[in-house]
Amino acid sequence: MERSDTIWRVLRGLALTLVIIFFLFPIFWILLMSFETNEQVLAIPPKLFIHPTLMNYVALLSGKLQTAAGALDITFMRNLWNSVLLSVCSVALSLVLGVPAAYAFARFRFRGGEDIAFTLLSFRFAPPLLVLLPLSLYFQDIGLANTYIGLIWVYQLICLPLILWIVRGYFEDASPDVEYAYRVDGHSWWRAFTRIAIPLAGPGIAAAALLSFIFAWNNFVFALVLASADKQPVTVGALAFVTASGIQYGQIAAAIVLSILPTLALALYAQRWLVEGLSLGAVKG
Amino acid sequence: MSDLAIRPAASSRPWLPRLLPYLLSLPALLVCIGILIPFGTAVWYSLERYNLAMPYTRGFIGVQQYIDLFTDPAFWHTVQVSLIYTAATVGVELLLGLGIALLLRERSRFNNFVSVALLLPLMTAPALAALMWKLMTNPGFGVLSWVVSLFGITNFKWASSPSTAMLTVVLVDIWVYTPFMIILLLAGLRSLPQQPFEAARLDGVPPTFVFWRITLPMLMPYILTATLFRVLDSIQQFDIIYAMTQGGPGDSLLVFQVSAYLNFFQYTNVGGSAAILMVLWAITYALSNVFIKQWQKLRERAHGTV
Amino acid sequence: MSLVLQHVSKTYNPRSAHPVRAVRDLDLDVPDGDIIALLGSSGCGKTSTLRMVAGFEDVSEGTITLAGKRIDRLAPARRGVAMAFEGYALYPPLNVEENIGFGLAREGGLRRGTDTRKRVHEVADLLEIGPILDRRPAGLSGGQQQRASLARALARDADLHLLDEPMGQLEPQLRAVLRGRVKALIKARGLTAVLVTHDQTEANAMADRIAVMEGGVLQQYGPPGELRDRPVNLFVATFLGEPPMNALPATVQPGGLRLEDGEGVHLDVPPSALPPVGSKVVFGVRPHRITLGQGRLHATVTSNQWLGDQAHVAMELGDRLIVAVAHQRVAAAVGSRLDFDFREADAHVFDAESGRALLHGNQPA
Amino acid sequence: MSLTIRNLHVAFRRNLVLDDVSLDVAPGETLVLFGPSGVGKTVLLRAIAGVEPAARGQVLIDGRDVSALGPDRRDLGMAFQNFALYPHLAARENIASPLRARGVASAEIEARVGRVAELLRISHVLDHPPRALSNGQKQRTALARALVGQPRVLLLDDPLRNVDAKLRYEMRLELPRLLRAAEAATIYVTQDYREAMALGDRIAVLHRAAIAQCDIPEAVYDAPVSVNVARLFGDPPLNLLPCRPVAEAGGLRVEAAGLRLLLPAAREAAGRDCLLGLRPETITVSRAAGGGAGTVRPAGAGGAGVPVEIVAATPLHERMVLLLRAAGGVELLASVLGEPPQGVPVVLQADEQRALLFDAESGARIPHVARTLEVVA
Repeated sequence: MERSDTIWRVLRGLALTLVIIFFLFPIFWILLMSFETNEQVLAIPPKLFIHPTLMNYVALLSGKLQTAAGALDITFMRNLWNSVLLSVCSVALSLVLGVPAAYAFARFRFRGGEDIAFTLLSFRFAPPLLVLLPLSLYFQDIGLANTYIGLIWVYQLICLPLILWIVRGYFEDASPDVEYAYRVDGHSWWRAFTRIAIPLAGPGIAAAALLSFIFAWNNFVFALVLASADKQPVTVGALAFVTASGIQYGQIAAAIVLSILPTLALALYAQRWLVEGLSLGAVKG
Repeated sequence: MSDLAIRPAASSRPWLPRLLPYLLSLPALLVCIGILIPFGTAVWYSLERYNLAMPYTRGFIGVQQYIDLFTDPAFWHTVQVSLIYTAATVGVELLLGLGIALLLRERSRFNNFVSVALLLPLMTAPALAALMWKLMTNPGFGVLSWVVSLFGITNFKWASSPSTAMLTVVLVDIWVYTPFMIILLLAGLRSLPQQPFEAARLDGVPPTFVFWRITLPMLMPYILTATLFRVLDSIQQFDIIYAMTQGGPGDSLLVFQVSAYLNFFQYTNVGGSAAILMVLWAITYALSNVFIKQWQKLRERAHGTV
Repeated sequence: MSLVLQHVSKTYNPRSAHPVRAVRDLDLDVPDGDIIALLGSSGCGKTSTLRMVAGFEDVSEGTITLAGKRIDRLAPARRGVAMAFEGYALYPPLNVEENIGFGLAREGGLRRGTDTRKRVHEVADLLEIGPILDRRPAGLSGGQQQRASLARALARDADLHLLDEPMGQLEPQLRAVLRGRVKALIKARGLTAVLVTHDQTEANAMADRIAVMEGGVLQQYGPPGELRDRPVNLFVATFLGEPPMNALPATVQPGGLRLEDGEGVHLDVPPSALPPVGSKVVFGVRPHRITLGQGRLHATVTSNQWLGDQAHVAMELGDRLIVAVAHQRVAAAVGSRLDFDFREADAHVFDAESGRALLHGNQPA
Repeated sequence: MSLTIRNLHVAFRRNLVLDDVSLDVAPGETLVLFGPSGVGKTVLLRAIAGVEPAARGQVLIDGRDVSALGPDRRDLGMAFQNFALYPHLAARENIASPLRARGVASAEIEARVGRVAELLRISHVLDHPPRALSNGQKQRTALARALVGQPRVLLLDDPLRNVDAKLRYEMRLELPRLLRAAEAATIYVTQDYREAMALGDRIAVLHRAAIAQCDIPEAVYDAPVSVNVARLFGDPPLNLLPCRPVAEAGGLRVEAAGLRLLLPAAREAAGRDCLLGLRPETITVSRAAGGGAGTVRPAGAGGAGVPVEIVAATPLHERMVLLLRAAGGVELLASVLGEPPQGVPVVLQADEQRALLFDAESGARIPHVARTLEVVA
């Protein structure tokens, strides 16, 4: 009994170690690469211990890419800024639109309510190109092509379903009695919504906002279709950057690190909320 | 009582309670209707002969587009590639995810650390993850190329060879999305009532019997939900494949959305592209219906109303 | 088989800043063939104790012995313990019959097949769940699930049966009947059982001995009658009994007590057992032991509630309430004066500070 | 300051939860709404409060129809079973909420919250958030919030459900005084029949979406309109024995479980399938005549003693509950004072005056011809 216990424990530890290596090694490797010079990158076999250099980051931040053919101007920092702007604004708009709607779906049974909720949710699962390709033609007609406003609008396709989905779950989980008590006390429904319902769903709203920020940040195809270089976020920008920079692998690695850093940092900072949000409120109980 | 129909009672403005839910959800709906219009357009395009390079040939051709599509071997190749990709990614992710979730089931400091670490790949943009793996599989200096060479396999071309391109993108997909499976199944496992398992421990029921007769049936709704969710995502995969190989080499990775994208931008065939996407939409719509029902059932279970 | 707990303690988060001491230095001796009840409010440590005996929690200190064999380090399956869980703990994918038979087939004396079936049906009939044997737990009411869970535990031939709130979800009528039947079954098969409950009615109805716990500490352990007539402290005295014992602050005077806040009512108490004159004590008398309508004392009626088979009368004695129970209607309007009395033998005196019992009736505690 | 409910209907997905409910509660009166769980008590309370939509019917407060008003404009106080305290506000702000909604000046809010907190003995925890309160304190805070606005109607939804037994008992004695002082028309929901009898000026028994009986506690207990109502009262609950009465001089002759009783019940029930309802406290158990000297025949007990076997004896509230088995395996519960005879043959007798007879098909009680309540002082 005790011996098989020990064997089981060792096997389990071994398996989990393999799991960690598989899932963390790529991130670790890119991080290492971003601190290497090109010569170190190209060394075979790869070295684990290197003399770190910041030159890749310096090049990126200064916007001057060092290539064999001389310095090259790049827009990577601009891409980074675009990502921040697009993600923050999209999430903010989604919260304003989505939280009241989520409340309506959670608290009221009304004619067509389930259908509307289903339609909004199903956006999450529709092929994005189906909408994006015609939209790319429309946007040129109505002057929204390659504008932040156009992009933020389309980004609602990512953020809004997520916020509706998660926040609705939180509203449904909260007992309506507390709001009823507040109404019976003599307060209007609007005050019950703003003073009671929203504060109580606070953690859910935060989780939904975080998650939709990350999804907006990580999105690739929307901007690929609808934005040109000066409005592109890092996901698309990085791909263009790879093509432009040729064999400057250290700098590519540094660009990738800078691009994934914000979401990874957020993930680590708010991991508990994220996990809850990711389970979509479906499995809490 | 919370499942009872609940409407605010009438007030001095009797129209308010009836309209309130609509007023609250209207802004969100309007924004989305703006997005629904292009959807209608896409349906129309799929019934048109429409090539941006030849605008003068534009015209309504009805279902001819679909007939052409279904008789085109290239389309069936796309279907095949998409299905292989979906089956491979979701299958491996499910098995791996279930196994790892079972390993992480106990709440301990180490297990919590592992679950947090597992969030990182999931939070990496898939397009960027593809770039990372592209660097790691670079034939010149890629660490994975070096690793396989240690096993005596030289000249392993990863994504650049039609024979291994699928394997490579599937690997990236697994790296990114297995954690999603793990997190969902882990949440499911941990939300299962503990007492039946305690009872089984007390009664000395063998572990394999417990797994097959108790754990797995109890977890099945969660497995179904997570699998459906991943199938819906995987069959529409674009980011990883496009960032890694743009559908190549050759036509080896032309899944639905990549195929439609290239049809639109490379061959400017708007109508054909729309038709491919309509087929994909029909599949996902049917699946998402099943998924949302399944998900609602799960929520009701969590609330104990079933 | 007999169960012995010696110096058992349970501390959660022992290394944190706020360790939780759920059970403290518990000694408990359950003789072979006895039914005992662990009684207390939620958080008193009774569930932790039960889980330590079953093996779901480690014992922080102390030892647990069952049938002469030390079990506190054994895996749950090797302890020879059966348990009915408060949350039923039925296996959702299996039907009721499979649930009951699941742990049974493994046991030595019974072989798969007819023996198991026979035992399952016997217990199922006793608990009136015969008709639902082929149904799955999800479709059953709480009461049916609870009986299925109880049946699963009772069907086993374990050395010890743990019953955690086994009848809380049953309809009152059925509960009253099943209490009697289950007790008769346990006695007939010579089983040893530990019943965990917060319901003193259930404890009184089923247990040979009751262990009252509070704050992780065993307060008193003895037969129901002893707990009722000779509670060791004020907690046990006011915890048991429905309605609870009247407890009135009093001061020791020469030859007796003077009730405080009242009208200075003097009670004769044998001086030998009392602390020095001037000491603060608590005087107690059970509501059922107060006779109404005549006597040395009188008070103003503040409520007179007839509950169908008994009357609860609350009276204001100074600014304290004293409650009496009668088994007939009491003709006394709210606001009227009512005479009452009690026998000296039914009076209790407790130390005001420690709550320790000093006197039960005429005898020192 | 009265509350009137007229013909209230509440439906949920075509299931009628409340079917034509009408009630009247006078100012200062406490009406207990009693029934098993899931019968719609809470729904009725919520419909009165206006947080649950009523399909049809009217709610009148002081004669004013408030059916069309939102819950914020009905002037009522409500305490919820799960307390429903605002978790992000301190107890003081929780209690102050109704006053804030009415725009009462801060100084007066301070004073009124202080007064009601004093009354409910929670002054010392006013600055604590709800999570730091014990269940008893939460319940008192919720009660304080309901009382502080001096509403005309008080709705209390099983407020003692989630507090421990001792506190529940104390509140049972305390509440009548509080409610009398509040002078509001009070509806009190509970599923504990003792609580209902202790607190109610009247009890409205809800059964199958409708009010089965609404009367003073004694009447509901001793003269229930139906077998369903009768079963809800009493611990242990009453014994029900199938029988077919025969008309005889002086009443109806009923035979069940070996008992032969002559009931003073209406004769039209003769020959029909009936249920004999015997409350456990009306059954006496004594030594059989041959079992030794001193056979006791309590007054009021009718019929010859029936030999029974005591299967189990369990104490309950200073009484003994006996599980008896009569001829033919019929099981009966008796609740007796004092220790039952042991080791000797025993017989049971039942009080004919307090025996109840129900029509087996409709469940309706067959009324007694004449009935006297003995009141003992």
